[in-house]
Amino acid sequence: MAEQDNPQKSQERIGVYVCHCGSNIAGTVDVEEVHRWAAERLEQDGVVVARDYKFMCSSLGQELIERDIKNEGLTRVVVAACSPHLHEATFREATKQGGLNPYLCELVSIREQVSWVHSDKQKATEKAKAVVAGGVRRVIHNVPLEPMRVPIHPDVLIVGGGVTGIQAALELANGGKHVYLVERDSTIGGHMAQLDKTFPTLDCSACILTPRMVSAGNHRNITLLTWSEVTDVSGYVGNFTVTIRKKARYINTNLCTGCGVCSEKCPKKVIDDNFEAGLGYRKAVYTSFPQAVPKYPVIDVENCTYFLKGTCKACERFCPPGAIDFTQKDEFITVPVGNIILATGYQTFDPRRIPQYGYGRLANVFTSMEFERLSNSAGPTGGKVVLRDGKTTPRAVGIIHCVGSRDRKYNNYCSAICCMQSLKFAHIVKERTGADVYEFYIDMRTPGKSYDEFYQRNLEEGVLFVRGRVAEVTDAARLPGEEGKLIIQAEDTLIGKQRRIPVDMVILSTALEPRSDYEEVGKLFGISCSTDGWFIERHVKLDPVATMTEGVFIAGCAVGPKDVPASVSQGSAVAARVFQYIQQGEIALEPYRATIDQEKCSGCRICNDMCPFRAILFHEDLMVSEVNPALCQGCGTCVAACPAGAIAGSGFSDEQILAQIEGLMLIDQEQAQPVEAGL
Amino acid sequence: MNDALQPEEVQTKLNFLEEVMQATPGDSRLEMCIQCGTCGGSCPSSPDMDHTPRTIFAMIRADMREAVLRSNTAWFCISCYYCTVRCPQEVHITDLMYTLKSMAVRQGFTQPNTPWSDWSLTFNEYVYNYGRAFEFGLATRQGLRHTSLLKYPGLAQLGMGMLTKGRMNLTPRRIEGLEGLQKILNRADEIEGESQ
Amino acid sequence: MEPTKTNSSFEPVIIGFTCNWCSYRAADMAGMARMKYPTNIRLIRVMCSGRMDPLFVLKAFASGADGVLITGCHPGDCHYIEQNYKALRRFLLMQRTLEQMGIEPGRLKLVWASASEGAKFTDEVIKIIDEVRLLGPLNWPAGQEMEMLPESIFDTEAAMEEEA
Amino acid sequence: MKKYLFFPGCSLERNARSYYDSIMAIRDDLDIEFEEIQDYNCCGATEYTSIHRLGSFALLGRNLALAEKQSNGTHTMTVPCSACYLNLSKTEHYLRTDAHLAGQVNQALEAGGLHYNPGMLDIRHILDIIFNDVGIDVIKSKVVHPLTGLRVASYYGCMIIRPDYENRFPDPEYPDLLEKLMSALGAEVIDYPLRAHCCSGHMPSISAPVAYELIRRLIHTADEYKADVLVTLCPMCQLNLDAYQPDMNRHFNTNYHVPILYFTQLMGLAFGKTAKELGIGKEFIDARPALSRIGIEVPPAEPAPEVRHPRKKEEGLPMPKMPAKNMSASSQGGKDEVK
Repeated sequence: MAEQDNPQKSQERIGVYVCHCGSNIAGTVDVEEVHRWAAERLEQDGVVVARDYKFMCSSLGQELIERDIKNEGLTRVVVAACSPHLHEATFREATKQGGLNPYLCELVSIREQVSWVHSDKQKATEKAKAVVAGGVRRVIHNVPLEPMRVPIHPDVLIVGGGVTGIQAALELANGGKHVYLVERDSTIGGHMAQLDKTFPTLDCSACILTPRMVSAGNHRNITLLTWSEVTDVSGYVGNFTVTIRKKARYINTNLCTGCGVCSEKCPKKVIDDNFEAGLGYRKAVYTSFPQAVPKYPVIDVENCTYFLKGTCKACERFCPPGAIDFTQKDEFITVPVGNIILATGYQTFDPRRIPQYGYGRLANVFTSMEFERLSNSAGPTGGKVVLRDGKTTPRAVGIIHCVGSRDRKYNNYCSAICCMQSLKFAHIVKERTGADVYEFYIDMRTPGKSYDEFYQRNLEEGVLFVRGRVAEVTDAARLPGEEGKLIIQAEDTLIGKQRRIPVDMVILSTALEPRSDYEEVGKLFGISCSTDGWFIERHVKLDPVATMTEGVFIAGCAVGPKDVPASVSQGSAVAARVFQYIQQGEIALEPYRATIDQEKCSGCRICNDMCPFRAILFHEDLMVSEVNPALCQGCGTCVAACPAGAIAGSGFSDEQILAQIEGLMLIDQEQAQPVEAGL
Repeated sequence: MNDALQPEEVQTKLNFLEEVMQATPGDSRLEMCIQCGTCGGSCPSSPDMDHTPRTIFAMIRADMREAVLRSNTAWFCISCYYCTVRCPQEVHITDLMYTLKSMAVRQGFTQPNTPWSDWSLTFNEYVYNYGRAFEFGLATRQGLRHTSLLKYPGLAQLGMGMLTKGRMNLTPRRIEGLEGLQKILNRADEIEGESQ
Repeated sequence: MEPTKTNSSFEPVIIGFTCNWCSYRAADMAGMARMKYPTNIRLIRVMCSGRMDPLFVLKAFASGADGVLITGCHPGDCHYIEQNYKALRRFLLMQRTLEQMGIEPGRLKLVWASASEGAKFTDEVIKIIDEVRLLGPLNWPAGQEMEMLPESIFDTEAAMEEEA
Repeated sequence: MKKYLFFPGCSLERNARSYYDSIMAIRDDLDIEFEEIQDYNCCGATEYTSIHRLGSFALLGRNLALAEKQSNGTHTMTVPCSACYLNLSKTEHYLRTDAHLAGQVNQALEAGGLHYNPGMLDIRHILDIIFNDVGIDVIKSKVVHPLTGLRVASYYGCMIIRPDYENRFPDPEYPDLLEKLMSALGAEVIDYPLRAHCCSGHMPSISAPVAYELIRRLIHTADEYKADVLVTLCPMCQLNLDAYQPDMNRHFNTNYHVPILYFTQLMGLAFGKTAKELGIGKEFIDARPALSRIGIEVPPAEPAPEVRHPRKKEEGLPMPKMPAKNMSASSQGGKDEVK
């Protein structure tokens, strides 16, 4: 019966290539059976070559296609492998190398949509056959297309002014490209500016970061937009239009000298939940820290007495250049950029979610970020490691790893930095207080240059390691020596016994988490996030800073937990990746566009209002509609809407899709009537 | 064909880990244990166990059936469920302890006359014979058999106190539908026997 | 135990349409996360759910499919601004038309799935397979020619205009 | 008047009679009505399931089937005993989520002419009903003798909040329902750190020394925090902490005296019921000396003064903020302060 649908043998000469992808596909799909079936069963459809190969995306795999086009005279190519989002470009290029128009190649997914989501090998093989048949039937109707070329705007938007964003900005700016560096906070620097030391070399974090911050702040190719947020993104790769909200600082930055008198005179003291991690205070008009870039303060309207009660204005009275401006309003600016880099970083896990660790209830339980500020010489205690009373030096300290990481109730993943961070804390506590330090870990993970050596150093320094995830921290003493202490209860798994270790201070090495607004950010920039909330790379290994959305790139902890060296590497990598685009000057876009056959057009104008890009215009004189290809984005809605069938959509034509549906159902007809099919 | 084990036989014979998991209701996730020790650290009676729960899970993986089923670990579980709610891998630890107890009894690994297995068996006997728990009978039988009243003289006093304060009955109460209950319990044991 | 009402050996075939930007990526995501669903569904990629022509649905049923799943970006998230709303309107009309033709509306479903919703995609695939399995095979004259269908079926756009 | 199915459990018949009596004494004030399950059987505590897996589900399945038969419009069954509560809700949970198990259990129930349709019943602890259905506002409005001056440690034990199959309680580690309830009665609430630790369960019968140590911890910390009384919501917790307290004292050569009452008994007192109708006096550790302070001579109710934050404000480093729904350390009595 299937034959009756296609009484004539197809004129095309089609090559079918089934990829094993190692065992990724071949483990679940009988690839040999698929190519054998395609050769026999789809011969009528024009299949003249059908092969399977270990890795079709390898150069040898690609050469296979090129060679067959030349030697076998193929006119169409179908590759059954991974998702088109991964390797469509690869196989089109191979097709082009073989001498065919690249759009005569069709990639159908039997990995993401077959082998990885199914486990029954026989059924998966049958489905793979259906998918291949769909591709073959479809490709017959493919027509040669030429990609559209659009120029790339050389300016770049970087969102996030942490160490990753700064690195990327400097790389691009030093290379002569103009960068808009947008930072939500009042200063750039990110989390790294809060840290005391960086492992494993123990360089002072501020000492290595602040020169970079200053360079970024002064660079003539960098437009620094702090206290600002991106509110809208439109356009596409090469031609984005970005709207940025510059929040009111209430400071005239043209006049402000950054002298700090306003903060000094401000009578309102506020707990600094942001930079000081809640462990110190700031004023209602403040700069987060002395080396902040830019140096301009901001007024916190939620706490400023003037904004709350209408009086005070102490800052205004004392400001030498008269830079305080209570009338300032948010300002919106729009900039054109060609590429966007998201380096929006992470937030730390809130350990109140694990009540048995007592954070917030037991005074001397600290988070890792609190300890960073506590040990920082510019922090609230001037770097003295003391208990929350502000004066007592602890004699015993327990450090708990994996707080909020590696736990199905919170985050499944390993936060990657906590082991090294905890070792750093242990070293600092030892060095500054001589206290006994206990590290409670599940597994010690120190892969990195000189990282394990740092572990060794801690061992030498007498840090006591207990392999066991802490069960609870309590102040309920029950044994001698526990009175007035915090007791850490855990199984020491290496001796198989429960232990209770009394300490004065507990530090929770809290997990790194995606920013709570990751979903909105992902939506705003049109990129996707993993179920955990990290942005997804185009390819996790081979293209780790690009995304599936052309022109939008990601780097640093927004992609997943990372330490400083890894973040900086990604900052450089993403800059190089963007450079490549800018230097090309233009980019090829998929030539998927709608066209109207004016002969068939009845002038009903239904399509006119369908198009959100206003790409369809109506010729009043001729009473027909026409598509402007420069504005058309290729969604195909008008194609489906045209009652006269006068609109054609290239790349996804009715013929292609209808043929693909037929192809997908071919195998069922065969099973229903195997004899009649007359194989 | 040689005498080597046939592949099907290899496949059908469950190892101890699989056997324990199969005998536990729902998905116990035992195979997911990462040996972190949260259970052993949280357990109120782990100091008195032969092995901490974490160790027991390692031993199950090592196929140490007899050592696992002879140990007192499961019997010392008080069902406080701290381990279950704290386990980062969401292993159903308390449920697994119930499984180990019943496996130990069924496979004959409990030493007779230990206070722990006797307690369960006596308790269940009353439930089966009366449909209700019977504190007086339980306490006296358990007390006579296992508790040195010389060592804990207060226990006798406690029993008297329970009686005088009217908090304990001298005779068990039998439910009206006992016959039906026994039929239900017998049938349940039969079904379980068939499926094993 | 009560015997099940349907023939348990019946395995429906579902044709799924996915949009290039969200739901196809959700399907990719499900694969990358190695989520599992039955093999009964076969997917076709279109650039946008707005591309969905009623013709495609009828073609799928006529070619032997027992169900059709249309998926797209969430309302408000459309890569093409608002075309998925058009898909929604078209879908509602198509369901009504199918019902008139004696096809259970449950055989055609519209589901939103963003690129990160591999799990949701998986759930929805499993759901429609189960639901269509309960409905049983669609006994449409096999290989029915499209030309035999009443002209009015394709006229959803005019109907949409009226509705709007 | 809201009606609930009521599953008392074996303990409430004798050993925890005062729990039963106090619940019945306050039900009119709370405007609730109970329909008691007839001829229920023992839930099997932690023992039946230790030996018989399917048998234990069938044992509980019988109770569920009886309750379903009696349901008559209401599908909420309230349970005062934590062990019964856990066992019944666990069984409901597994029967609802595991069709194979449900089939086997119903096969067994058939032998006794019974059948249970999983999902038919909502199993809820009495604390959940009082806190969520009745609500703090109603409770406050019924208080005629505020428990002003009585330092109360609230103790949950385990099985009500863990593993909490239906997610009815917000926190398996550090809940605060009882604290809110006690403070509504006018009592002085203690930030009792061991509120969710284990009472020793069946350990007194298996290994007395292990039990004594677990009981000691709880009593010791309650004593440290100068609790006048420790309230509980589970017959087993009450029994272990109360009846075994003298033995524990003898074992460790200590002299603790922490009376253990049911939270419903304190509610009854605040609602103006007599000690006798609430079953007060049946406890081993006499609660009367502590309660005499809030007897007839109780001074007229006045709002309790705010407890000062234990840390002096201006020195030292700020404490992390706690979300509003939880009680922060500052709102509850600490170890070192007695008003």
